[in-house]
Amino acid sequence: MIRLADRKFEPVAELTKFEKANIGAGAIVSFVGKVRGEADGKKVKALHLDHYPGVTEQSINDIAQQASARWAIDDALIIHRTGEVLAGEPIVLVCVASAHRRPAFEAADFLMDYLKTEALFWKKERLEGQERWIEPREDDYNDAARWRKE
Amino acid sequence: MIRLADRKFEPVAELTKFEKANIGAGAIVSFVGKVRGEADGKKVKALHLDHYPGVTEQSINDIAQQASARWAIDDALIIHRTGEVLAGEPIVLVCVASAHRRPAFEAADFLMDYLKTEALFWKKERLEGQERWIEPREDDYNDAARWRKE
Amino acid sequence: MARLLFFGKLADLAGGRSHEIELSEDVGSVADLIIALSAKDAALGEAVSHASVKFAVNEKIAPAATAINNTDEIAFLPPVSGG
Amino acid sequence: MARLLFFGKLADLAGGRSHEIELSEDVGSVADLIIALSAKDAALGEAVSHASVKFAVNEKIAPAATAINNTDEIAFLPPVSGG
Repeated sequence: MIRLADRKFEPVAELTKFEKANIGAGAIVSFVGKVRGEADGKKVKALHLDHYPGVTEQSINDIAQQASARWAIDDALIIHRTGEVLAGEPIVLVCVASAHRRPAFEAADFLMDYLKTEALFWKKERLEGQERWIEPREDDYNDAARWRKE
Repeated sequence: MIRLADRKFEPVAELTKFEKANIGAGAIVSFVGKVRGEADGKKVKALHLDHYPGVTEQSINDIAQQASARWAIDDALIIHRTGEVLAGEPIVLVCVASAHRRPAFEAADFLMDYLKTEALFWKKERLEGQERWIEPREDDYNDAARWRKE
Repeated sequence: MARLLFFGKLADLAGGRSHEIELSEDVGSVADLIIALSAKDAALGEAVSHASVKFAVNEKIAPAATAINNTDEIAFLPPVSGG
Repeated sequence: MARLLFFGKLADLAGGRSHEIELSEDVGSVADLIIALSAKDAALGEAVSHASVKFAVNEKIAPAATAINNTDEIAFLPPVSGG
């Protein structure tokens, strides 16, 4: 399941539901990404997440389909914030259920790499008295490229 | 933190506490492993986990130390069952908190591979009218070997 | 009227997300539209001309050569950054 | 008395986790102990002789050449399988 959340959500509550829906799975991997309060030594107040309604969901759906085609997973949940996300708040949750641990780990890792570099989001960092649009770092592109090498 | 649990535990409740203790972390990865109700087409009733009190904890501690030395992680939690674990019950929980996602994913993946192949546990599978001791599969050894290649 | 949508830093540059404009007869593709935008606003024109910018026509990612007309929604997408 | 501990499938073979035994004078190492065990119980002896079995002396993993005496705890550890 894919959901864009325009306000704060509770990752652990979502994971609880996901686990209940996948009671027979042998392995569940979750990833929670939160807005860090600091970047390059500067205090971060919030991130603003711009998106393209309808099309952003489709881009995430494409990524989830790729994961399902590539790994033997039972289920995946992706929740991604939009709008204003304060420092300390969750920005993304990825959960993957599978019979075994390796597909669960790999699919979750892949989903995060692709959400960073392929999903239609644009991220503005609000610092003290300053704001700036952020693009993925070189590392993020390299991480995503790992999945194309094989 | 490392804990052996001799009765059923609640992974999500533990993750909730872990998240609260690591409120500033940008990335939290969790892994929950559960006893699958089926193996090789046979119904599994339970796993029995034998361990060496004191020494098993030390073996897990060694693994956690390796992870901390290798990745920039803020915190790690490992909970592992001992004794009789019924089908559907959680057997292991690994949580890793870090500033960034890659060390969190890699450390959690490493911890699971090493818990499978290096921690002092012995696992007996209780099937319908039969029981058998289980050793790691070839895949498990190969997974663990990935971390030595680099 | 065509509807132009700008996202991320391009929305800041364009002075807002959405702009309704009448495409003139010589604007038959996204590439033509970029030339037309550049003539009106050099900074925006340069920004949308950057190789990293992608386009969507009627909610589908599309190359610059894609034909457009006055009923279309054309979106300008700078490099994404989710997660 | 030395204390022998058997884990996993070895506990089943040895008929229990813990066995207190008096080491005879010619048993000076874990390797000697394995020979002594084999003389009493061929199946158990063969099982603990397998290359995959590790040993711990007083809660530390130790090679077969490790010296032991009648105050030690000697553990026999077949291949582990956690998680």
